[in-house]
Amino acid sequence: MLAKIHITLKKDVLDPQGKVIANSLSNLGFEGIQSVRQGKYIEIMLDGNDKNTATNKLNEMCEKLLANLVIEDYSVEID
Amino acid sequence: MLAKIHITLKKDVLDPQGKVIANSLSNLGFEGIQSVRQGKYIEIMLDGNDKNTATNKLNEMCEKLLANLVIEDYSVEID
Amino acid sequence: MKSHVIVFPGSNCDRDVAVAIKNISGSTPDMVWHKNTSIQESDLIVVPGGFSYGDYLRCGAIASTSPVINEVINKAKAGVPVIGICNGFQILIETSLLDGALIRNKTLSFICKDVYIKPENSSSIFTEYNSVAKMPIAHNEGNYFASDDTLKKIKDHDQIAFKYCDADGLVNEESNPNGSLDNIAGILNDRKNVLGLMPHPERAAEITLGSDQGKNIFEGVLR
Amino acid sequence: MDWSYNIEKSLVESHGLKIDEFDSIVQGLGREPNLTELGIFSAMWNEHCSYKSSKYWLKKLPTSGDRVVQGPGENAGVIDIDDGDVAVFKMESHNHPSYIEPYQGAATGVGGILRDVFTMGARPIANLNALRFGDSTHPKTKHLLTGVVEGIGGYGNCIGIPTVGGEVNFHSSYNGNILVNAMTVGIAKKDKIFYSAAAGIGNPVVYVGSKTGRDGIHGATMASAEFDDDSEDKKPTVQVGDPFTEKLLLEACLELMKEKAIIAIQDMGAAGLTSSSIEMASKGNVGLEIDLTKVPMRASNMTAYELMLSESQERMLMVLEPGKEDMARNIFKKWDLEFEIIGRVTDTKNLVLNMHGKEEACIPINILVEDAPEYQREYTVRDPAAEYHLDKASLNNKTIIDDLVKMISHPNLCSRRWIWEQYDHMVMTDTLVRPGSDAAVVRVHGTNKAIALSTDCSPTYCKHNSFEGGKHAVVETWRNLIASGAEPIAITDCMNFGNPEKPEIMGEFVECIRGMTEACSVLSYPVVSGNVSLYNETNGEGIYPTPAIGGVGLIKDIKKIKTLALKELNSKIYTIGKNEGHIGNTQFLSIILNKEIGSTPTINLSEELKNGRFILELVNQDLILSSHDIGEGGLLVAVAEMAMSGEIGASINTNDHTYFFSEDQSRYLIEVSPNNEGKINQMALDSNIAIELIGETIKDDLIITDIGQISVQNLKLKSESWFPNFTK
Ligand SMILES: Nc1ncnc2c1ncn2[C@@H]1O[C@H](COP(=O)(O)OP(=O)(O)O)[C@@H](O)[C@H]1O
Ligand SMILES: [Mg+2]
Repeated sequence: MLAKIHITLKKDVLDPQGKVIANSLSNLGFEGIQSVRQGKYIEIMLDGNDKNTATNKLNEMCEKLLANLVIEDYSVEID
Repeated sequence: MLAKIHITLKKDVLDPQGKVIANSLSNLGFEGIQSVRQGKYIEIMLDGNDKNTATNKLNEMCEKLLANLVIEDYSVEID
Repeated sequence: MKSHVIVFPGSNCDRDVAVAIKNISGSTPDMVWHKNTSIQESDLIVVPGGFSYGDYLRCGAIASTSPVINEVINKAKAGVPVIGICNGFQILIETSLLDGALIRNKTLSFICKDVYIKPENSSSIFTEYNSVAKMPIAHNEGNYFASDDTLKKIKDHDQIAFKYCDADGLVNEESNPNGSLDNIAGILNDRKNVLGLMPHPERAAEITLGSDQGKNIFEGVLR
Repeated sequence: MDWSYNIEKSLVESHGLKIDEFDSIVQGLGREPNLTELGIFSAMWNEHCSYKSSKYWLKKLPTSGDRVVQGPGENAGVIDIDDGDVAVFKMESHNHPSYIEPYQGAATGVGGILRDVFTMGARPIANLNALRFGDSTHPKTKHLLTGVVEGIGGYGNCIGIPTVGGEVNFHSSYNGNILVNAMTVGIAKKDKIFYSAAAGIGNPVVYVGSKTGRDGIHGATMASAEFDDDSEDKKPTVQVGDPFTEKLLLEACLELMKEKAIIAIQDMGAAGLTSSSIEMASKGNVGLEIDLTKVPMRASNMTAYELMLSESQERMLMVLEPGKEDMARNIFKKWDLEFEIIGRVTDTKNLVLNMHGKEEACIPINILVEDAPEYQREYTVRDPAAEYHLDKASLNNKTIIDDLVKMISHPNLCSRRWIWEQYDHMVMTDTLVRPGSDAAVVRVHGTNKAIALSTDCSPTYCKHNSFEGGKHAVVETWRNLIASGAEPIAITDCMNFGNPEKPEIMGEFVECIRGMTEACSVLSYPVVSGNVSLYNETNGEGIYPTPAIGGVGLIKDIKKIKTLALKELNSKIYTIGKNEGHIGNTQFLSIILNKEIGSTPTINLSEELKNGRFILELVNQDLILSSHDIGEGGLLVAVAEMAMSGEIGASINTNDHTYFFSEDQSRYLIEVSPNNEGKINQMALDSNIAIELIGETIKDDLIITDIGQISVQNLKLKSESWFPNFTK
């Protein structure tokens, strides 16, 4: 099973990277960019095929290790 | 328009982060993890509402800046 | 003897390398702001270390789109010696002047310490005066990676400039600080006038700092 | 008592204000404050900004001296280091934020202290840190340690200022309250120092740096509150550090400082725009009028309250010479930074805030500052712990080598290499002595002089005798500077304590200050800056008293630098200072016998001064090869450190546990080449200095006659493996 995890910064948290990327995209001549936010994308290949169990397990992984819940949100999806 | 960009390491490129995450997950007692790959997830808020033009523009952003095509693949999607 | 040091927002070894060049060659390099689009006649262009644009997105990626970069590429193609040190190496990689990629250290941590490197290629102006040399590294992303094809190409063309080794010059797993493929610490372009390396020769250019063996990398150009 | 105000009582309480404090706000204003004003009072009157519990005592510290250019009261202290150069330095805590989010908490701690230093016109040249974590067996310790170290490195490495030293301890008293203290040292010209007093009625007030978001609103209030079990759920918006922007801000500020344009400058630290604007106005005895609509904002619909209390990082406030606005704007634009004129200096002595044409606040500055509460809190002083004597019969000399190995492998004494290798400690190419010696030594760029830096404190010493512990913290830095060949000049401090409303905790504070005062006076080693962090408690459990000290010394000629590494074979090793066998409250007891017991060693300050001066005299006459102070762990640990650092062995005369592991004070080890022995012994005799030959240097092994031996390589392996193994 392939699990796809998105980790993004919470809404009001500063994203220094996003800010710099937005600036350099405009410097490169791209117009109409309102904002850029950078997050992480993690793919995990898992044994088994029970999506429910896997989802629980993946949520737990996010809480325990993958996401920093003080500043980040996460979402889990399984192909 | 909200554009979502995924940047992932090409298949044969080493991913030290993914490897360490996989190890730490097993150390935490999670079983059945075959592999972990870490990539980037970028959200760009764009003016306008023409998806086609936007997609072209976003592809160009990826080629020019957001992805390093020597080691990374990218995909673009618009909500 | 005229040299140039490129300065990006976030460069932080620009002064260090300028001081080293001044001490070695006697003449002070010109500092070139990244927004400049031309560089005067030059005997050496240095892309210094640091954290250009905070290393955000990917180390070196944003700097590699700076206005000055086209001029660096032009000069490099015209045969002017160019050295990229640490973040400068990452930038040159992002411009495609040099092959391969620099990914996260296998330890996943920043590493600042002395290492030993030895020249692999002996014919380039950067490597001709070198033997095993002690100098510091200080980076997060110095793990050199290249596809099999690319690796074969740089080997076939004698483009590996330096490899990490131990004090006796032995290249082995223990002396590889960051997981680099084949212990690669620095590479050259095909023409051998562009060098990128992760170790900081400018931090080893004065015996008071612990080593002056970094000077040798500049000798061939600055002499 | 009845609540007779219109404003909700709970609102006042949730702003950390006591009822009598609120009464005096109402009295001062002649009315009830609105929400924005309440927020401002709350920020200004909390412990972190007002020093209300500590001010009275801090005034007792010696703060003047021949070389003091600026003592406490400005953003950082300033000392004269000759030739028109000054060193500018300060230490600051970021304890609570680092506990909640170790990476960002530590990173923004570094960012904050850097701004304190470059605000004054100095280019930062070195960072240090003083860290305390809970017991290594506590489940959070590993996460906090790795996060904090990564955060400090993440910020310092990126901005390109070397992190050259620090200290770290583990003790269960920090299980719920870690300490992250960061110190920055910068260099400026004596006639180009910038201060924070606003002046010139009508002059523009300018905001520069990053935009303001909803980061860390109420951070300062949080920093003054005890934790309880829900603190982690409260999760205020944590500040995220942006070292790249700070680098731009540093370069832009230094560039503007070359012009005659800045009248006053103040970084926005704790309580952001509130404390910076009020401090500038108060120091200049003027008023400020600010149009909050002009403040560059990152988030939409921000309120006056949020704008005033946001702790977004990488921002500064300045008062400019009129007419210099455009020139200044161009500099900040060049560096891609925000630049806005947000207000002007007024003669009203009020802080007036407008937004969208509406007055959001009007507060007389003096009510906020001079009328801020100040307490002489009750305190009780505990009796110092009683002496402890070893039962010598129970110890066998044959275990001394094993005990040494256990000690140098213990988290509190082992090598910190794992930490400092994550810090760029060499950037700027002036680090002459890297981490791992007694003090770090950083050259003043382009000269042959250098400054030596060390941070220290022994919390167990402070806990069991706060007076001697306070003395010790100061003296330990002094000794480290001396051992490096530096003339100690001045210190900064970071006073980390528990809840000052508890008389025993307040007593610890008072006694530490008293000890520091005595040490600083006798050693002519004044305090020029500092910081206080109180309420470091979780569920009523306070930390050990931790007055972290950062010492700065001057080395006039870099040829005189000394390190602790053994240098040559066949040289002699001597101790300087009396070996009296004080074993109470030592690392030996705690690590080997698992006992925290006994009295803190006492320091005879005149002895201290005499021995230190003697070492400096030996250094000046080029009579010694290396030197090291004998600190925690005692003599044998100190010898082992010299051996490991120099990768040279030593053969030491036999003796017992008490001799090898006691922590008598005012002692040093020196390595001497045989042809200087006679001279040194004579000098010691003449100056009445205790000196004792204890052994000599040899190849490869550390040998204790008749007791045993171990190879230096093996010692090193043991000493360097604890951190990597623990954090794996
Ligand atoms: N947190 C830290 N960051 C950087 N260097 C550190 C840190 N902790 C300790 N060090 C370095 O390790 C060495 C030993 O520290 P310490 O045991 O406190 O020395 P001492 O007992 O002589 O004061 C010093 O060089 C010190 O600067
Ligand atoms: Mg010491």
